[in-house]
Amino acid sequence: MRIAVQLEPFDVGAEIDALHARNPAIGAVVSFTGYCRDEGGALAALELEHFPGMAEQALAEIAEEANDRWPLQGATVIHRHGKLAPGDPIVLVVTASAHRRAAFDAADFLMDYLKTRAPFWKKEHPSDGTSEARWVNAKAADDEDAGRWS
Amino acid sequence: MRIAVQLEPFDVGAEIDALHARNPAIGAVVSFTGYCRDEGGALAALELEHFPGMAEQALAEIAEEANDRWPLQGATVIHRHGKLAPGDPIVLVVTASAHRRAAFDAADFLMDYLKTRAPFWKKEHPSDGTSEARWVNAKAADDEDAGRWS
Amino acid sequence: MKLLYFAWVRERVGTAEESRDLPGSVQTAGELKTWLAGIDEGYAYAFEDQAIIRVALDKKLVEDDASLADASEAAFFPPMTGG
Amino acid sequence: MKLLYFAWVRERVGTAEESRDLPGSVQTAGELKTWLAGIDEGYAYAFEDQAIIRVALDKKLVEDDASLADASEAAFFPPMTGG
Repeated sequence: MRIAVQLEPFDVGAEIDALHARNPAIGAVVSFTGYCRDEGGALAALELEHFPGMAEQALAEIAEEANDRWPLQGATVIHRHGKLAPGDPIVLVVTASAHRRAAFDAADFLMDYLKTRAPFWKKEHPSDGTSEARWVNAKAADDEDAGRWS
Repeated sequence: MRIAVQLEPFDVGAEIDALHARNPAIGAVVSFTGYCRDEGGALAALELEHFPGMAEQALAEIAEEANDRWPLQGATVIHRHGKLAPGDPIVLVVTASAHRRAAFDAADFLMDYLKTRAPFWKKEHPSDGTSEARWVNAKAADDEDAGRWS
Repeated sequence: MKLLYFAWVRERVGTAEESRDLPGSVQTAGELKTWLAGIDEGYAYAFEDQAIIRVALDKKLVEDDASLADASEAAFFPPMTGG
Repeated sequence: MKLLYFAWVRERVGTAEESRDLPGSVQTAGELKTWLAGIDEGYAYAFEDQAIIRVALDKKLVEDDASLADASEAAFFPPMTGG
């Protein structure tokens, strides 16, 4: 399990290669990369606040739970914080397993759980320069997605 | 849609970056990489036969179908042929969408359909050096997986 | 007790971190929310919809009925919006 | 008609590609399988379980009742095992 909470961007290809590491028991690697969208031009920047210490701990717990539920050969979860621009990568989840079903489901689960359980908060800075920055509201759909796994 | 059938390895990170291409409408990119396993040391090599012309066409049709079913910003499907060693990458699917659900489902669908509809056949070369190479049998589970989407 | 606030809870209370002596009557995470809501207008605004405010004791998410007995730090924040 | 064979179908018939004149009675993909099965022992072995052999006419997967009328090429192969 590799868990990181960082300001810097991450290298998706390097993370996938590092997780696979030519381990010949791995048949399937799934990655999910979440990017900052520009909301049709309305967004200038996204600010990501986090709870240092708890964020790493929450991501590690979620990864452990995925590891208990599926036969994984490994998993990587990286979440950025700080100020991001449209097009910037925000979050990366990579899962490795012998078979594709476990790798897909574990990555899907990690993203659903991370959205509702990891202490990160997004604030949107609009591009019109006049309206105030505003905190993103949690979506009921995210709670429903997380509920799929219980 | 980028479709390729090739002997050469592919670069997962470069393919993901090329598909995202800092398009600020994309919020989610999912990749699936399938690798050659060594089956606990029993496998020396995997030979992948394909039907040239039809393979590319079948992958393009499957990608079009994914594009019709989900709101994708793009998709990449690369399948290798020829002789592969344990640890080598075989197949890559990458999907991009505004939201994670569409990207996950489309990648999952592409893999399920590709397994049962793209003209590739695997032959396993055992590592014991005496037993004969043998064709991999199609799995009933793969047909069931493909049936999930109809 | 060490108290931490994040996102709009932090903005409304006007501080990210503080230390407060709690009255003996405040025994649970939920009671602490109610007590904080009475401090001033900013706290009242931050905790106006107490049910949606999440609490972590020593960096572990807890429910409102969790006991504060063994906790040295309580953090308050809105529902998470990461990922 | 141009005929192509792949994987163990190719190995059993002993060729990857050939051209054959079909009798007028062979009108569908399924009838072509039956006719090929009668050529010799290798073809009989390749088509011993006709139902599982897949057919593509001009590189499109078809069912056994598909007409050969407009096809210039027929390909025969086992269930796919790619991915």
